[in-house]
Amino acid sequence: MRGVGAVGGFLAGRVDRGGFLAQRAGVAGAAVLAVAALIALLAPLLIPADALDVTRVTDGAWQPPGPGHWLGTDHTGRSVALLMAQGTGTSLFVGLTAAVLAVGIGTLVGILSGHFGGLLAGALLRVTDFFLVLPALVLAIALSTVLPRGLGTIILAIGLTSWPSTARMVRAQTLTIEARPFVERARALGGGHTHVIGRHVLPSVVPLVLVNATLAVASAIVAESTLAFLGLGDPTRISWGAMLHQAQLHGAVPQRAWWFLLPPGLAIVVVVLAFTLVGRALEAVVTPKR
Amino acid sequence: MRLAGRFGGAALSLVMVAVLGFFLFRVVPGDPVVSMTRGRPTTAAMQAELRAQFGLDRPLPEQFWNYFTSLLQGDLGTSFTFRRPVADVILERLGPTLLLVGTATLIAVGLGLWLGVRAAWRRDSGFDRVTTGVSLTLWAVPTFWLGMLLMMVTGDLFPSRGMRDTDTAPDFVSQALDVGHHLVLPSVTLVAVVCAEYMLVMRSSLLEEMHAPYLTTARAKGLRDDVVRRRHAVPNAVLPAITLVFLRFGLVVAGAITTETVFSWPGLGLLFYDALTGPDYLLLQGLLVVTAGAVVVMNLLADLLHGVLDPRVKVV
Amino acid sequence: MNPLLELKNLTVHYGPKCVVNDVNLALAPGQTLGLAGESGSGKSTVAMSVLRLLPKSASVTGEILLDGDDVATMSWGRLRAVRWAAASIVFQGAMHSLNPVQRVGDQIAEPMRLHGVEGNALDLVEQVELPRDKARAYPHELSGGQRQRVMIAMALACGPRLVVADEPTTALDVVVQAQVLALMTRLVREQDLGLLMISHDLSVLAETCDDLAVMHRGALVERGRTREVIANPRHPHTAALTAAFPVIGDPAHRWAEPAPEPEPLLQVRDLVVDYGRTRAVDGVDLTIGRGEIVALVGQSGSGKTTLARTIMGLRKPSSGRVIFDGAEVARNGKALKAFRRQVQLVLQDPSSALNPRHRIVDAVAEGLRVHGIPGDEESLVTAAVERAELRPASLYLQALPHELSGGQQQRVVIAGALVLEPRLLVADEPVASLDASVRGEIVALLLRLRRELGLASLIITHDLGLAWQIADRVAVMHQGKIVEQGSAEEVLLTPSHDYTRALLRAVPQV
Amino acid sequence: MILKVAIVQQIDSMNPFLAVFQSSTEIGRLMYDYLTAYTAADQTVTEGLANKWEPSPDKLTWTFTVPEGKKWSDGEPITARDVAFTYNLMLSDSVARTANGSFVTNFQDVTAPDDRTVVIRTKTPQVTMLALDVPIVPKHVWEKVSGIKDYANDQMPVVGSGPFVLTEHVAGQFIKLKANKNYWRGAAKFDELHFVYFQNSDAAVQALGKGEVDLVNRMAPAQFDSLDGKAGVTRNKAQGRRFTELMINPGAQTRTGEPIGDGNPALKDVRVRRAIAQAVDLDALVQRVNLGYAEKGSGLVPPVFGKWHWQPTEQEQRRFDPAAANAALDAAGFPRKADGTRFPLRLIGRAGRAYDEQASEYLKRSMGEIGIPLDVRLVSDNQLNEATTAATYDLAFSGWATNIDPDFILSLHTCAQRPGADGKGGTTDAYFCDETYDKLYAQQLSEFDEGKRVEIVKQMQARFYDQVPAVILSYENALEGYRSDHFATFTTQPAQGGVIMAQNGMWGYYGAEPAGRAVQAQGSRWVGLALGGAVIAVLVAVVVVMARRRNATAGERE
Repeated sequence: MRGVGAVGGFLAGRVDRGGFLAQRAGVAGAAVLAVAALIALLAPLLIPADALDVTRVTDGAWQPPGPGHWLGTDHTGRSVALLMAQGTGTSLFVGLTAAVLAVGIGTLVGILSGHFGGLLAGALLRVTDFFLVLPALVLAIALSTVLPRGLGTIILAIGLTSWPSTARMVRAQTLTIEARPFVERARALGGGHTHVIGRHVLPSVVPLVLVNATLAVASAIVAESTLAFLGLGDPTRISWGAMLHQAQLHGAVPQRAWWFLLPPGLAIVVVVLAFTLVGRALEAVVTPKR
Repeated sequence: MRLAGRFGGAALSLVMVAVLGFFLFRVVPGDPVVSMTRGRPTTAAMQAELRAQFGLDRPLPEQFWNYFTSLLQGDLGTSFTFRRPVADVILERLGPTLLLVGTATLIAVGLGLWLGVRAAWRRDSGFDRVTTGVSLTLWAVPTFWLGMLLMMVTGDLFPSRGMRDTDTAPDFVSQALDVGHHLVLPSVTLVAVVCAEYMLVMRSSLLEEMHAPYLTTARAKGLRDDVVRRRHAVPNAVLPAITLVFLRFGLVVAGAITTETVFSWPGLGLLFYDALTGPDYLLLQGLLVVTAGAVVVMNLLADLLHGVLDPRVKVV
Repeated sequence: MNPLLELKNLTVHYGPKCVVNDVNLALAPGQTLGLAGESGSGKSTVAMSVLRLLPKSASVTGEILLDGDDVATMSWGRLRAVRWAAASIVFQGAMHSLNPVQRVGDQIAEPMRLHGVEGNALDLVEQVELPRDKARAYPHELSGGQRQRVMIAMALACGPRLVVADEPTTALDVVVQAQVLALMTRLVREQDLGLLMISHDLSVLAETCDDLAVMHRGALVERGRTREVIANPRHPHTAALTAAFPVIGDPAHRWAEPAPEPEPLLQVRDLVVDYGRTRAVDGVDLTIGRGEIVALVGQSGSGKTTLARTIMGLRKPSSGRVIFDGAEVARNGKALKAFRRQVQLVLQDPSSALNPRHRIVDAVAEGLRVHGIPGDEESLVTAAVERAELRPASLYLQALPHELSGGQQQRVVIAGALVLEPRLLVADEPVASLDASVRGEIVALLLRLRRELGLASLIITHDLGLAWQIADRVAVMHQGKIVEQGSAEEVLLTPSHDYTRALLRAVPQV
Repeated sequence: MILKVAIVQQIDSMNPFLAVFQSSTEIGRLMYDYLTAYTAADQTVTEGLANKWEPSPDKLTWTFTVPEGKKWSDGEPITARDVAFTYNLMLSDSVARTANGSFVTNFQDVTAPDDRTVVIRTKTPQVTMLALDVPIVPKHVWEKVSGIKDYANDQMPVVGSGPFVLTEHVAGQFIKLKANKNYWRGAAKFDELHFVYFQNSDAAVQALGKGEVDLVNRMAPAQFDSLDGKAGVTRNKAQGRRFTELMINPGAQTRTGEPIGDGNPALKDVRVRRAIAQAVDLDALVQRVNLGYAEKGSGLVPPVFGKWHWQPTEQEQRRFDPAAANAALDAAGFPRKADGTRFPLRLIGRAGRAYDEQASEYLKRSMGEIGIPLDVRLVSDNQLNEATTAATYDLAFSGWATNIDPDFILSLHTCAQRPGADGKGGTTDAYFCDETYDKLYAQQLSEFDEGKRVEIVKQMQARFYDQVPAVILSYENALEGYRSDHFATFTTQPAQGGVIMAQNGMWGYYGAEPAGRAVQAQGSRWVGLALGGAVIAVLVAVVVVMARRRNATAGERE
């Protein structure tokens, strides 16, 4: 799993304000995501139930792109284009929920360990650092091997292994905020933990968390595809990663069935890139000017 | 004091790794002996015997104690699949992984840092836009897919699998050439993804330093622009970048698993995949402990290295 | 004689914004010129333009003649040869202007090697009165004063005829500042250097420079012999600048009215605070009377800020007591919260003391909300804001902090304190980060609040002038202990402790 | 000349006493002969190390003769003492029984009265005495081995009696064997045999296409199709030893009769099981899921073992008939409810196995048509094992590879194979327990007249078919491909429609004949190498040029 720190500037503590160009890329990314979301929402409504039922499809297997199925067919004769549309929902859903889970855990741990000192913070920091260095994918693989197979497991495996970078970032931001004189002023005014966290820390952490979540979705989608590729996905769902798994399982490469191999991978790249660009643009927007 | 703390922290992390490994793989419902003997003529008595042989018939706490004490002696248990000590199995697969990961990391670090420095120094130039764009795109590419794609595109130019051919002449040069030939695609795959990340890390790290006042000092002294960069900016910017490179070592491990799987590179990643399809829990556990342990140790090294490179950090 | 440096019609724009507007200035060899101005007046831009070190986004017109050569039109190669050899710069904030990962000796030697100048970095280190082995140190291993000395040594490395010093002592303590200034004065005199010194602090320039130029909003408004300019400022801005630096002992600068002997409001008894092994506050006794203004002065690191925090209950004392209004202050719970309503904090940097996301009305009302004070929030806030002299309040309430000037921000902070109707104000360097022209207004405001509301204040400052200006009583803190306290006149005019005398000696005299 | 074979499965061990995986035992067969062998042509028993055998009249004592002249690969003669040593090692050392222990459990003792004679006494008459698939190891090597458990058998070259000698093994990469010049049937017609490890059959198929390997098996139907018409490649569609079944939980019980698991009670009714079987369209599965590369399932023994294979007669045959199945379910007392369903069932299969993933879709639809909503769960191998062992399934996919002698596959369905009272120690396949079946099983075990035994075995299969604890779905074809430009012919077993790899013997490899003048397609490889070199050269040149350019222009840039 990729750390979101690289594409964002968080771990380096800096922010890359790309100016107009980055914003424009962000807008393009957002447009791509809007289209993807639309496809994801409409696909279940528009695709006839029979079209993706292997027992009912009538087209031949491994048909190259042509009239009727403009992205060709897979090993069972299903239309790759329809599979792609159907898979959009799963990939986005897993990416979003896993990212929300990861960022939620990360934010909680980050604020707690940043705000409170003492043993709790020490322990949380230790655990965070521990999970931060662990190869997240290895851990996610281990988790999805031992848990029952399914979408929930994938989400859990990704969510539980990719929170530490958020926690680190939120903790750093919490510490920065808490070192600010206005927090001291709030304390001097008599504000307690709830006041300081609720009025000062949380509001200034939220924008960064938002950015982080956007980038986390990107990395979660890649992670999902990797787990699915390794055969750890939910076999009853169509996702882009699962399609690539099928492509490999059924010999798309020796068949030279590029139409079954290219689209899911490209879709992943485009959507992940879109999330990344949106994340970077958001980052530039939310970061207060120096 | 601080040094002791570092080592203590690393030791604690290693213990946590061990505990994690055990519970993760013992939480599983499932009888490894059954999967081990599937499709073979077996009797109940033989199964019981195997169970005893692998110590699976004892209570969980006792299993953990045995596991932990033997772990301290470097004994990771016996692989269900290979009927051999896990440690041996892992050890013999270490070489190819080190070769692949080492080559890829060296190239990725060198290339990534170089590109990152150039892009940041000429920020918003064409070079910067192109490299950053390419890196962001590569960052979005699933490693395995890139591998499959490369394999499809290059066709017959490179071998599709493994580390060497079986019929290569035994002399060193032929063997080395053969290994190098096999190494091309896997390392290109791994480099592409890892390098992108390093480039982005280095770029933002240097951008961070770009407006540092000491660079103005250096310019005021009359230093040439590239000397300012080489002698002043990069030595400062590379420190956090190196730390991040080490911190992202997990990424390389993850990349190695998928890359080795796609190219049948006979290293730890492939072993991981094999253990996964078993699943061979003791082997998985051993691999988790070893890779996580390696990452922990790498981080300790990075810490120490940072202490040596950066005078501001006092290690001792 | 040709001037060493001559600026002709120098104008610098950043985009549409003009930061330096048609500046003409000449400096003869061996001459020392001080360039004064508030933040944003364009003085640093002038300094940087001398070696063409402005960022690319700056567009420069006019001539910058260094020894008759125009820096603005030189080839890069020629420019590099001129840099440091003809003129060098002592940058402000030496911590960041030195490469943190290179030994300072190497950094001093670097320009010498580059320009092929004979010499020895070690000798330079010695010249700036540092031990020779400090050459092997890294910047972070040196104190602020030592780093500044390194910067000076570096500036002298290639034997330039002109040294530009940009706020060379700003971050330094009074005592250290005096030492560094003395060093610079000595070296400039000994080596017959031209010196262009830039500072916001007139007293610093008065100490060092024969001539003085004053900048205001990018333009040069006054130029002349230092003494004359200070004695008879012709431009109102110069007048404001000179007025802002009170002269200790000058009754005109003493604004505090004599107050009757008050009864005690806050008493600190034998207070000890430890940071790990170091003892930051070491057995302090201090009393503040009702409506009394007490100044706590001392160098940085003397423990004065820690003392203030501990009084506020923001930090737990290791031992000792704080008694407020006859009752010991609780260390936690409701009682502490109630105490905090009575005692309010005003911080040094108003821009960071306000949450940039909170509107002024929220910032001021924060205390009301924390304490759940009943009543019409809006009218309470309006009253407090107007009391802090932001009138009419409606103009400011919906603004965000960055839309206000520094002085206005500080008033908002004060309003946020006033809204709770406190009885004691603890102000930590309340004017240190404000421009000279604003600082007088804030001082006046604090005094007016005392007069009108009977508000007592504990002013923490390194600035003896401020203490003279405002305080009824002065306490001098040194290494965690209060070494002397008494009425302002007693302490500042007839000091009894050596340390107080040293502090007073270090204050630059206009 | 080298024969390069792709293997996809792991090698677990080179120690024949420990090697369990099919791939390892197959290589074991090349290294060590068994006491007896099966012919390539029709899989009948033929000479192995022993060339004569004779049971005593009470069938309890078997005498095998090891003829003179056979040699180990190191030149030592092969004697009866080696055979006795091997069996006795397994009798005395439990670890040595790991892989092949089941063959010797019924042995009383094994002796070698002289160098030529082996005498085996069994506790009860054993019908499989000529199907002892136990590699015989050289006594002079193995008697020095102290612990079987830790012995990797990696003293290269490994002394053996088979047609090939193991010379190198690099874990996860390859295994190299050389032709055994001392092999008693004569040395193989080529020099070396290399097994190259592949991560998945996809990669293996690609390598075959490129000529990197010469022989690949276990192809998926699509991969097999992809090789159609490929120059230099010949495909071999063979009858396989495997079958795939759909298990129907018949109300699982332990050996002591306690119910176990949570199978749907409706399935205890044989009429329900029959109805389910009747609703499954086996032809469609073969056509759509196996892409035609399989035969429709019937009995427990696949048609490749023609003698033992059973086909239902016209009246026994259960034809695909959803209407009849619906009627049968109505009659059995499971009418459709208001929502049109009768009762729900779970179907469990293995995730990542293409067959399960696809066939479950078809079954979902078929069951839907008889009012049974299916909840399909595809899980990991281990979880599937767990579910089938604990009987926590209604329907489940399973599959077995069968041996020439049907005893083992038949034994799986006897009552005694069910787990003990604690739910452990079971090796049953489908929790079948049927008095008639068990009686027949005991009969065939002591029936030494092969004709009669075949009859009994067929009766058993008929009974199994009738009671349907599992529906045999299909016998999958073994899909293989080889470089016919490198190797002209391979020996298949059986001769007609047989397999090259995964035989009951070593004929496939041993009998391979190199093509006249094999041209190794090495050309492209050098192109790749040259290309790599060129890329590096260009890179170096670019770096040099840039460095120079920078030095030249740096003076005027900032």
